[in-house]
Amino acid sequence: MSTALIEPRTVETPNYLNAEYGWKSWLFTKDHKRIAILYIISITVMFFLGGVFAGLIRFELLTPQGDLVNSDTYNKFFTMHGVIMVFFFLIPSIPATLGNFFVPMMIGAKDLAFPRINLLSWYIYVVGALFALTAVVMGGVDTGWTFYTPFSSTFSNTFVITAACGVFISGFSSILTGLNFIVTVHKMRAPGMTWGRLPLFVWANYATSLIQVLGTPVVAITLALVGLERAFHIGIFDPAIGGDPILFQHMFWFYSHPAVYIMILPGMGVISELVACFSRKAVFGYSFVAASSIGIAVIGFLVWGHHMFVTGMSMYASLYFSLLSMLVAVPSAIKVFNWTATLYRSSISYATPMLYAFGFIGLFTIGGLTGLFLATLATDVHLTDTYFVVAHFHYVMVGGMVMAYMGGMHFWWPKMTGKMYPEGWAKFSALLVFVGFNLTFFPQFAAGYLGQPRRYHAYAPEFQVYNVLSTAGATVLAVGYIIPFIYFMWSLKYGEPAGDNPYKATGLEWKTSSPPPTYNFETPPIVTEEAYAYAGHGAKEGDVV
Amino acid sequence: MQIPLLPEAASTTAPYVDYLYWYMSAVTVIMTTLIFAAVFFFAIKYRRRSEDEIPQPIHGSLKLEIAWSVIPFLVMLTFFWFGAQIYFANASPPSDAMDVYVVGKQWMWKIQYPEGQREINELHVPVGRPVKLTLASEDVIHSFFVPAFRLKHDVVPGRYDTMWFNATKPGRYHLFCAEYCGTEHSGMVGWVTVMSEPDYENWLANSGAEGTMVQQGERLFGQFGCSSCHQLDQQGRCPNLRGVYGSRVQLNDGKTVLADDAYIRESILNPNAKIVAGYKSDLMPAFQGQISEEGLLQLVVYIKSLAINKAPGEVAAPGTQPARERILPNGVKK
Amino acid sequence: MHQVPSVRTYVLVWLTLTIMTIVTYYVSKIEMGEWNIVVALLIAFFKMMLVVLIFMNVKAESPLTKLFAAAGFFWLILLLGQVAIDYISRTWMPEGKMW
Amino acid sequence: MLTPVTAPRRETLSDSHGAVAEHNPNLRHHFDTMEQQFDSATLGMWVFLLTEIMFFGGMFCAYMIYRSMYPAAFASTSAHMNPKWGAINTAVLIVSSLSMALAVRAARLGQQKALQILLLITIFFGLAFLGVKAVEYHEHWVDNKVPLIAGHWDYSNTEHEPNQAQYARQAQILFCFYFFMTGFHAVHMIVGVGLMLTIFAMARKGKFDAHYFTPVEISGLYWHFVDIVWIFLFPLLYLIGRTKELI
Repeated sequence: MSTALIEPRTVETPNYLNAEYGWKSWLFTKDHKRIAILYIISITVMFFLGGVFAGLIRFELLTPQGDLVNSDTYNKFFTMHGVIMVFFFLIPSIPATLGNFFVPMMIGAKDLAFPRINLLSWYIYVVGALFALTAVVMGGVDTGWTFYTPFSSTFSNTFVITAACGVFISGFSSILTGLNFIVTVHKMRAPGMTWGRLPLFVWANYATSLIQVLGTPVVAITLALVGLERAFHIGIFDPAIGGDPILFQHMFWFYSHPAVYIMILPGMGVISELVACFSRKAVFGYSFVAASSIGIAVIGFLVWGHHMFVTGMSMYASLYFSLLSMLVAVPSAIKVFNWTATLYRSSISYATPMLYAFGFIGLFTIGGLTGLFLATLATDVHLTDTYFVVAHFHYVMVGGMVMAYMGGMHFWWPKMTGKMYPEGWAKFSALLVFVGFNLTFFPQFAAGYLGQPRRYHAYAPEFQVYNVLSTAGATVLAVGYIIPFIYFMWSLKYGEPAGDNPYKATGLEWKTSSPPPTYNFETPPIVTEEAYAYAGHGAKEGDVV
Repeated sequence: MQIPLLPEAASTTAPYVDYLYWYMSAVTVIMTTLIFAAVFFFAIKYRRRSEDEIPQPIHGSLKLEIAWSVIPFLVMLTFFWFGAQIYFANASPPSDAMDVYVVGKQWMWKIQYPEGQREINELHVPVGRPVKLTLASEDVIHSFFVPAFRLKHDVVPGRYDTMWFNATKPGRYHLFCAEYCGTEHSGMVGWVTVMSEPDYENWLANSGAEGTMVQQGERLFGQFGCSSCHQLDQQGRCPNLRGVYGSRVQLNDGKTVLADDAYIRESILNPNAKIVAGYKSDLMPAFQGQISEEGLLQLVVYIKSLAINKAPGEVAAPGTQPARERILPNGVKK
Repeated sequence: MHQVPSVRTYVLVWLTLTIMTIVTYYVSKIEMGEWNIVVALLIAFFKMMLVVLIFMNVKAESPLTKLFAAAGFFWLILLLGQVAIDYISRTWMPEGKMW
Repeated sequence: MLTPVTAPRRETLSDSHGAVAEHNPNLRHHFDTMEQQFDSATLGMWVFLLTEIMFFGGMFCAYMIYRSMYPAAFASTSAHMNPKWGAINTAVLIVSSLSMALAVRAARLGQQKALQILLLITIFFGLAFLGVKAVEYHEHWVDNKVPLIAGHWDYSNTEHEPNQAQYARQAQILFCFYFFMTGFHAVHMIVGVGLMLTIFAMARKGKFDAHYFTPVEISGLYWHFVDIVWIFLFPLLYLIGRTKELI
């Protein structure tokens, strides 16, 4: 990908891609846009690797007997799938790529506040990923991505320390990205870019950054303690000397529940941009959507206990966490309703990014509502650790987050590369993703309520019908992901020149050339209007809000 | 082919969980349909008809925002309320529940009955009688999951967990380990057989048992040399254990502790952790790593049986637990 | 752009910190039961506030810096407090009723 | 590679913002003013300290739980810590914090000589702290109170501690905490000393003046933070159960 990008072609206006050539100009770049491209390449690699593991899992589960691979191998498959997808794809996905590229542009800055730290965070990510890949190559990890003690600390015979190191290290990449965004949004906004004018994508990334900065260190120290416990054969979670494995779960989920919001919030930000652009209308209830991002970030820290209702945690703690988990659904609901309301009396285009946005709204609604089953005490007792949970979080992570990522990639591809993707193929693959996704994961809700536990290599025969459907869907889904990869590559060379603003979108990133120049703007922008002022400069300040 | 939708509902809890599930599913379907319908309707009605079309901006509505925050939250509170009711109803077993002891071990369930029967990956229970499971783990975290009962509880090493159910329908139901526990996690499955009362009595009678759990515990009590110090009729070098279970024990640091299953377990594994007032540390060897969880449970059951004023070894009637009132206060040291 | 505290202020703070260290050392020998830890943590908290406000000069910093400094402790309390909820109430046995 | 030389185009940018177009070679290309750059760096350091709070916070959380679960065991193990060393180290760190604060002050006032001397004092006390820590670790090693290393753990009853064996298991948890917490703290101290050496080298080269002292300022914040962590570690690890003879 990078080689294609750096090839000199026709005479172009100076931009960040043709400013310098050669691998050094990429590996030592401090341009946030180039770093974003580096991130896109690396997370794409990780995504397809994680996807391969997903495919292997699905093919194993085609039959109930567990006859494709043995159980150890299967356990490593789902662990590596989880570790790679969560820590090396979903967490960095939107913030480190689209966020890295567009947050500075959207606020009218020349770069992030700390360009060198930005590059450093990419290197840290790569080192972390290399650790994870080393664990894969050496023979894999079989603890599940949750690393529950005492299995991970004492009983597993696999490369837990290597994998935990990878997660620990990549955590710092995530922290540094968050740190950079927070400072950038506070200190680097262009004149006139008040908080009330920030695009909602920036708000969402800001909220995400708060979680990254406040949550990640806790999981880092927790995994460090597990690693130390394994290395020294003694530690603080070992029940044999009075340690409490449930404490590990508290500390793990203190981060890992909010981490879900690290994954979904930037996706919500993308959807706000898409909905506004392709309906040519300011997002309904801007301040509520913005505030709900911050709300999710804060309340997200108060609900982790709903992962632990059956662990023997105190009943009253369960009560507390269940109640607050209901609360966190409110800001998510606000967003969905506001996006839908934005469509009212608007001018809707069916461009590919908008199709992904439609898909997101629907699938995220399902994902969010099924989350309530897992926040409610009695139903969670039955459903936790079954395929219902698997279906639920894939609806949020894949149906939500990956849909948003794909939508965002299509939306900003012309800006990033100066080329259009082929619209027909793009629409077709958006449809494939939607259909394939639902076929893959909807049956899992049923299998879950029926009682199929997750992380099972072999399962009772009555669950087979759902698993066959699911595997069939996964095949469609895989095709739906490979097609965009191909046509994106193709468009780099053969795509139509995009022009500066192919969608007639508002937002500072569209006011500069495509691809943008090295310091983003020829003249520094001065902001005089609200975000999404599609009706022109005369747009009044919020009527009600 | 028949496509199953719901697992059997075979416990008193199951129908309630199902009602709640259907209620929540209905809300989910309604909400999702509304959102999908609105999106589709708007997408078609307000599709872009010309490239220069600029719709009038609508900035928002405070009333709407409040409505769609508060109303869903109230609906969610009903979920919370019903869910919590069922959850708390399942919190503590009724006092007449019969005891069954379960040990999770990589990768099997070991089950023992107070009457002494032992099984692996099979649990037999009578219909219509509350059953209390005491769960222990030999190694990692497991989770005892019976979909037909809609119940599950993690089995955490280093402690006793309990769960209880009341089966309503005879039959054979899946037993799964729901918490990932290593290589053969998916092989850690078994069956719960719910039988009518006479069938169950019949099964009990015909399943060989080397004595009741109390007797097995008593045997271990001798084997490990416990009885040489813990004498039951007079005060030996160590505390007399008669009547200890269920009482509050005075410790040497001035605190008291309730002598429950967990306390007895800890005192066997790590006798120095909580020392009875008037005794020295290091009198008793630590049995950490020397007794299996099953053996521990037998010892606990044996010591429990000593709480009731009966000769040691006599079978406690199934389901009778030492009622707290019958224990002498501070029955440790006389 | 920022006011610079005098050397005198810094030395006074240092003196207070050192005295508090001596105090906490000796006060830990006085039997106060559960209050020992409370007093020790109060002294530590007081010392921390001195370092944060004067040495780190948060007193003279912008509200934004103050907000971020406070947020750190707020989130720490979220972590400690909510984990504590579980451990404090773990032995409370509900008798089949919610309240 | 990024060149710190400001391109002409960017100069006009700063001007158009009406900012002070004082040409400072330390102004990075993407900032408009020195003030913006300084504020960003300070805010960045504070955000980093947030993550540090949560990093140590995870350990404090686990500590809190275990201490409340096993108070007597913690009191017993604390008897093997030497509060004198702990107190001395606290004092050492406080002195280093003072010299650091004064160093930042000197940097702000542009007093280069004073800055260098104060940095050296800070480094000296930082190293003194690590030295004392090493002595303590050595004492624990000799005393066989290192559960992390096989063969270096002995918690049986002694003449001095006739009843400690009862806590042998849970004592390992506290000692794990002790080594992990002080170990992570020591790592932060080592990083801090390295940071100070870098700042000192920069000061020697005359990188700072009254308009540019951002690195001094933000390293100072880091140093004080590490000090604060120790202010809490000291009572939590050393000052438990000193009031009575252990039972």
